[in-house]
Amino acid sequence: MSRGSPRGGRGRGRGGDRPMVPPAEFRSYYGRPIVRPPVWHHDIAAYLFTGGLAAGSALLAAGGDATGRPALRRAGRVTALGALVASTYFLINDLGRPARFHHMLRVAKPTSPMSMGTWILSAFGAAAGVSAVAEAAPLLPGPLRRLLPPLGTAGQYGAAVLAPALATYTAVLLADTATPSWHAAYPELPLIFGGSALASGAGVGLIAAPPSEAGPARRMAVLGAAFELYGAHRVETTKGILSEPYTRGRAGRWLRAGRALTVLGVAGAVLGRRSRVVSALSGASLLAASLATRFGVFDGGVASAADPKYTVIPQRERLARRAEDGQPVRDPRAT
Amino acid sequence: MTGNSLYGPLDPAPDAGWTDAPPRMGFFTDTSVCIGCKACEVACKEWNLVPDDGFDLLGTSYDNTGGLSANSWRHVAFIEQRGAPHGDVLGAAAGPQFLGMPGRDLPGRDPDAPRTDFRWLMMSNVCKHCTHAGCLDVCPTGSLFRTEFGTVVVQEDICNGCGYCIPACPYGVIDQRGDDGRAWKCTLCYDRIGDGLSPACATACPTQSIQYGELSQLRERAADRVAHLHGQGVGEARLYGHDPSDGVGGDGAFFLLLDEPEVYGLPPDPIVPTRDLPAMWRRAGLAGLAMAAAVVVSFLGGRP
Amino acid sequence: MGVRTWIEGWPVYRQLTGTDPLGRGAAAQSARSKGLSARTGTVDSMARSVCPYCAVGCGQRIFVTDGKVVQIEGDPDSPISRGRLCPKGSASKSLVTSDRRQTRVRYRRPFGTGWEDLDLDTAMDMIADRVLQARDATWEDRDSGGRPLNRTLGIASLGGATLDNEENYLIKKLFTALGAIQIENQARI
Amino acid sequence: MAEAHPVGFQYVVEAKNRGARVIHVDPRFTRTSALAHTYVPMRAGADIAFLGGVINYILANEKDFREYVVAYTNASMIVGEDFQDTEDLDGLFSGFDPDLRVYDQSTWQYAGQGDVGQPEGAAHADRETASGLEQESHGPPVPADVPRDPTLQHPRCVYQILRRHYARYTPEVVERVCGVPRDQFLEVCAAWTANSGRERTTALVYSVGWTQHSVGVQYIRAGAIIQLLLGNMGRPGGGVMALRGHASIQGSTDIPTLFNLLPGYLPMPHHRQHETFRQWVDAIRHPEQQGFWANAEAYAVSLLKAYWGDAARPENDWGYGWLPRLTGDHGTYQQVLDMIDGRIKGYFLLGQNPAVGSAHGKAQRLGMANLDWLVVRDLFEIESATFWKDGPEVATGEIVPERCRTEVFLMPAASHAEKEGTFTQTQRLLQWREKALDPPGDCRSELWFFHHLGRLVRERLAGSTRPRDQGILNLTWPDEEPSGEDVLREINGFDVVTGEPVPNFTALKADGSTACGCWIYSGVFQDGVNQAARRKPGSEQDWVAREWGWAWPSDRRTLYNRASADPEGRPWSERKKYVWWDPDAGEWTGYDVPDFEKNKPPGYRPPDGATGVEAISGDDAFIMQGDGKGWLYAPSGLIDGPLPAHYEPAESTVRNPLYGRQANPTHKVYDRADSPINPRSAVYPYVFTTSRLTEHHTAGGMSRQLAYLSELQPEMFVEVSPELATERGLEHRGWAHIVTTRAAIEARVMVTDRLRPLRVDGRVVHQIWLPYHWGGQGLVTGDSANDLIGIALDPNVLIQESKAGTCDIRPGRRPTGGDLLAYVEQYRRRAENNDG
Repeated sequence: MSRGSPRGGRGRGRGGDRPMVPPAEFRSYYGRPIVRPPVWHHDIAAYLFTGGLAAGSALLAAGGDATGRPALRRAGRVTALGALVASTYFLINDLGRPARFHHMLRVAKPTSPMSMGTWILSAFGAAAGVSAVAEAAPLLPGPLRRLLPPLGTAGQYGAAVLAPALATYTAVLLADTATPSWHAAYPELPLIFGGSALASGAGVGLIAAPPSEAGPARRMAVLGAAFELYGAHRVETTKGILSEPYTRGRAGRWLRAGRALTVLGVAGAVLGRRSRVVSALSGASLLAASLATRFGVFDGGVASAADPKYTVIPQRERLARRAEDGQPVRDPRAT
Repeated sequence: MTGNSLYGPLDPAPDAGWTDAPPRMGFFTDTSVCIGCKACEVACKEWNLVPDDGFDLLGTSYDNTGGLSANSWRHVAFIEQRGAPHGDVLGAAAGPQFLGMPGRDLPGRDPDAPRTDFRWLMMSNVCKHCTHAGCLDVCPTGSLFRTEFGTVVVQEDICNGCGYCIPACPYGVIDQRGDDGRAWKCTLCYDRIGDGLSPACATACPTQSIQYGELSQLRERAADRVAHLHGQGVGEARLYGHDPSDGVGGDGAFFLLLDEPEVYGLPPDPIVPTRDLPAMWRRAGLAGLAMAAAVVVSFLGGRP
Repeated sequence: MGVRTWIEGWPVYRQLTGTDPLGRGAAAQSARSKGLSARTGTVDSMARSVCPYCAVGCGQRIFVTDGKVVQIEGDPDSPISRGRLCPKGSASKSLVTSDRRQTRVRYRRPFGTGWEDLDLDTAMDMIADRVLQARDATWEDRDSGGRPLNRTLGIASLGGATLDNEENYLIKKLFTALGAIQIENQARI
Repeated sequence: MAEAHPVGFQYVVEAKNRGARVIHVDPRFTRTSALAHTYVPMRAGADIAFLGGVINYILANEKDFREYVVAYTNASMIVGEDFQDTEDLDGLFSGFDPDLRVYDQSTWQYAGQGDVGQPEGAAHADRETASGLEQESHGPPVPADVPRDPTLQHPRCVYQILRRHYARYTPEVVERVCGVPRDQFLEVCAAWTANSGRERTTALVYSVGWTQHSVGVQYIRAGAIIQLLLGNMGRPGGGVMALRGHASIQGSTDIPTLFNLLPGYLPMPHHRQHETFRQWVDAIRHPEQQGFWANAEAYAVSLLKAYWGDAARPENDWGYGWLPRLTGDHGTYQQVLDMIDGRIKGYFLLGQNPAVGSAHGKAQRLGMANLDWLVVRDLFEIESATFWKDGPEVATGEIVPERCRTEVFLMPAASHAEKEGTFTQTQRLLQWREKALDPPGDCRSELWFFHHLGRLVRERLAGSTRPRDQGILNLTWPDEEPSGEDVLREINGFDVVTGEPVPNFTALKADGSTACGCWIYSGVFQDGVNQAARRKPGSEQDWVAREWGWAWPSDRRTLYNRASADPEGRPWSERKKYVWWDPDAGEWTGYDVPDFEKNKPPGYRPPDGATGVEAISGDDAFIMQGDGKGWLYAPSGLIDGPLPAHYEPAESTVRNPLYGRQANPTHKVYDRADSPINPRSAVYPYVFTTSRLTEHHTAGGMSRQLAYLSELQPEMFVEVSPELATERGLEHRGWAHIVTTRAAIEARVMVTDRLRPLRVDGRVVHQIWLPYHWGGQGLVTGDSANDLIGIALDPNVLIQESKAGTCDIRPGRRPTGGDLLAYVEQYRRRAENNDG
């Protein structure tokens, strides 16, 4: 039986001992967490955003280039590189031993989303880097000026091919943990993150491109937002008690803000298509929405790990279900 | 590598490429004889040169360690308990558990009514050295690796402190050391067992609550012990983490408990997150395809 | 190190070519890990000792390398402790190697407000002088009835339960010969 | 036991796994209770009532092991006609002197021995000199040849006296006095008796908190009576086992750094009782007494030869004249009060920390602040070395550094790893420690320190002709620093001509041909081999493991093991065989060294007039007792009575429900204003007791300095029941302070069900528990529980009552500075005026 706050702080009044009404009865060890909340700082939440932004931008660049929209291409390429650099910074900054960043390339582990992600990011980085540098070709001396554009194009398409992986592997990265609300959300998280990446890429397009080129960005915004909103709705409503952390506290505020900004951004993108200013604001709104969504998902997971009820109750329910189904309490299941 | 590489019963060392692996080694921690002396905590620190964990009176019975952490690789839990343990699967009607913060409303406050049902449970917790170890699976550097003994070890010369292992552990064991940045946990004294010695904690344990040995033998011994205790009327004795068909493929360090796992701070039904990894990758792939399709539609579709 | 060795040492290469394609075991082992061994196996000397805390008398093995205690653990040969130690006994290495240990003589002069340094030999001389002064100042030859007393009540001592028998023997012998009788230890407490 | 001796507890766990039943009786639920089958909470200080109840149960139900009791105890002995019991005198035995508050023990003697009474004043001198301690190795003197009634029917036989004495200790009385429910008490009695007899034995284990009572010796006597009645002494799996708390506290009692003893429990001479060598020796050996003590002259002469070598000659009584003399109580508490009074100039502290570890901490520190000089030898900068700069009295203004004259030498000591030598552990086993490395810096062993101190003193006195200096100048004291083994050889004893080690104490001579530093340790260097250094692995030996270390006396692992066989020398049962008579070989044999003359047959009966060893009968299993019997009733040797009787602790919250006498009538207090005792008053309504935590050691000098131990129990705390917390408004993890007439200390509150209120004599008694490990130095610091405790001493051994006291507890921190003194004073005044 949990009795609310496990440990009285110093100088707490009598009222502090009064148990809160627990949502469900469960037992725990002095209310201490069972799984450990991630030690990551918001660097990682920011990385989720910048990684998605890089992916969305790369797709934007490729689409723009392929359909003859140079502004989208340019903005996409530059943003992809910028977001990638930011991503790398966030990733390294969050390491306990930043000087050992290169150890990430020691192994290539399919069981580790972070290992896979590192390889994806590396390949993406190379491709996006080349394609962004190629934008500067006109400023460069002769041979480079001639050589770079085709390389840039190749890099651009290479990056675009990798972009969906870059955008969605982070969802697997979060889901492949014991953090209850992350793991429970694994079917939807990739869709949310993919959608969010598209929306943020679209946001870049809306900011950077003239209305004449911005049509695809608007459509990307609508589709991305649809993925994101649908996924988030599922996560917030179908995970039983594990949906709760996404609707409460800081995570709930982030996600609500993200939803509002998404709706605002999409509405602006669709309705304000003739105004460069409205479009740019809509783009900014979409970028902010993407950021808020990632922070919300991040915080929701952290909150679910910090309270043992999110570990104990679902596991107890699972055991009870198995017992009801007459299955052995442990069901061996091969992959 | 076999079909059960991610989930299900498995001998993990051969699966991890150890061709002539010795028998799998592990811990059996029998809490029915634990006296809560904490020799395991100290012996571990003396051998592994683990820093102290701070000087805080936690008020959680005699537990001032709090839990396993980067600086505590063994942790002795203390549970002061009145009322008989309940076997309910859900634990919904579990008996009152004294949390160290007595309210004013606990029953039986009448000094004329002797308390005969009081229990003080103690349990030395440790890394489980899972057959399917979430921490190991997700480690991006190969710092965490499966040893030839089937144990799971962080290589301090490799770890770059990415922190991914920490939320990946279904038991909340592995942790980052703040001033050091790297992840730390029990190594099952990899350096000692390689030389045929027992781990420091098991060596010190005065009552043999912590037993080290070949996992297969420990499992047999544990089963006998449970039967023995049941014969002595200790019906609440049960094993935890011994079953190779559980959610982590069985623990390399398993326990005999006298109450439900969550009472000791253990998850009642842990599952390695990686069990669902193939499904996750599939979902990610679908989402990626959806993204690509969305981009194609966006660029090739008509003007909205 | 040649490129070839470097490549072959690269775990990804070992994953691709060895028995551990998932990179979770043999392929990921570092050279340091491969070379690990128990430090008790490489010591200069090992002394067989007894725990200094309570009176159970658990056997200890004290491992020394380069003049430093590198490990103290239970002696499995002891029929008393069978190799086991409690938390205090397990902390013996910290006790012996603690940097909080006092390793220099400290001196506080009368009415002083802080410690001063003092040479060990000087301290011994000063203590010997003070013992004799106190003894002479308080010497009692006989009681009021003329019976011998042959003693001093000016000197007292407390301690012994943590010391060796041989030490207690010398302490009692010396103090008795000096006529000091107020010699006590924890057994009175 | 699990709490303070975890490694020893492995055997309890093992026994439990094999089916043994474990019962734990303690005021507080501990780690031991957690593993016991039955936990019995009881009121601190009521143990004799509980044990007396068990004795009554045994006798009333005739559950005693009769054959054993008749053969090996003094149950059948007939006591003199003048003896009167507490039953007759409302809590007093006959012979009480109300002025001196001691007994004339003459009337306690066996019948026909009345004239063997004590000289006048002897009992008082015995109390002052804690003579009870001498009996650690042997019983007090009684003559042999006592009238007996083997049918145990004689009204004055010990058995019947015991019956009458304990008849009032009924289960109802036990419940009333101890707060133990009747049913639970009877459950313990039934289990204890059912598990004793031919086939089974029960072990009684106490930690030495039992000694820390104003009736401490009688606690242990009561336990011993039960074990004798049930036939559990001298047998495997039986016994009364004292779990001592320091690595060589047994050794420091055997080779005593104690004021009243010389090595091997020989008494320090008393100026009146032992004026001459002959008086001294005869007082030890009692010429007509039976048993090994008859050879005491050999032990005494050999000690003097060890001390003074060639200078010890028959014509100077072996140097007896150089021995200093006692005139009364020179114990540690008397010393402290003398320090306060300025009578003591210099003080050595050798690995001991009285500022935290001794009762009445304030007196300890004020005493040290009034010395000329203080030498502290320790591993760390302990509280006893720093009282002058940061002790609690500095905070209250009672010690001002600039006005404190004590000169302090803090001499760093060598650790156990940095020196060789023997510890004697709690079962009398000597174990040799090898030296692992040299001590760092100025750190030195006590062996080094005292050798050189002696050398320096002798150099300064060289050539002196003053009589007072001859003892020290003639002392055998080598110029070179001796090794530990050199000293151990001297302790073992040797032939003064050949220098060969003696094989054991029976080889010691009274003619000056042998020297021996401690007769009971004789044999530790048998065959010139350091027997204490034997280390044959336990796994290669049987369960007695005789080839590991060396036990005194003569390597006997279980004392009085003759009792493991029946009077005819046959094992009581196959299951419990240990030592037995082999008629074919004509010798005692078994797993252990027989604690008996090897070739004396069970049927041997001494000739008339025999004395000494010859007088020991073939069935006198308790060979060191004057009559060869285990004493249910002690006709002499105890200051406070021949039988344990329940008295309340010196500080108690209840009236003694059993007798008109409230506390032990003979217990010792120092009647002075700075050594007060709480009156029974509503101002101090609660009982408190103290003990150890697994994670710390004594005064904390060896644990609060270490991070790995400090983190495990980082703060001083006080345990209270939820009921008391409610009554006093105490918050879990909040602060509280505890007050006695001597001090107020603060601690964090641990509210726990492990403490519970008891119903005693119709009202609720709340008990409080405190660990005593904290002080002002170290990684973790806190107030010292010993500051609360008063100086009320057991009369037999002068050990303080620190396991039962009265106090008040209040929420919040204590006052500081001068306010603290006023606060405690105000409590004292309220108690005096009794306006609780």
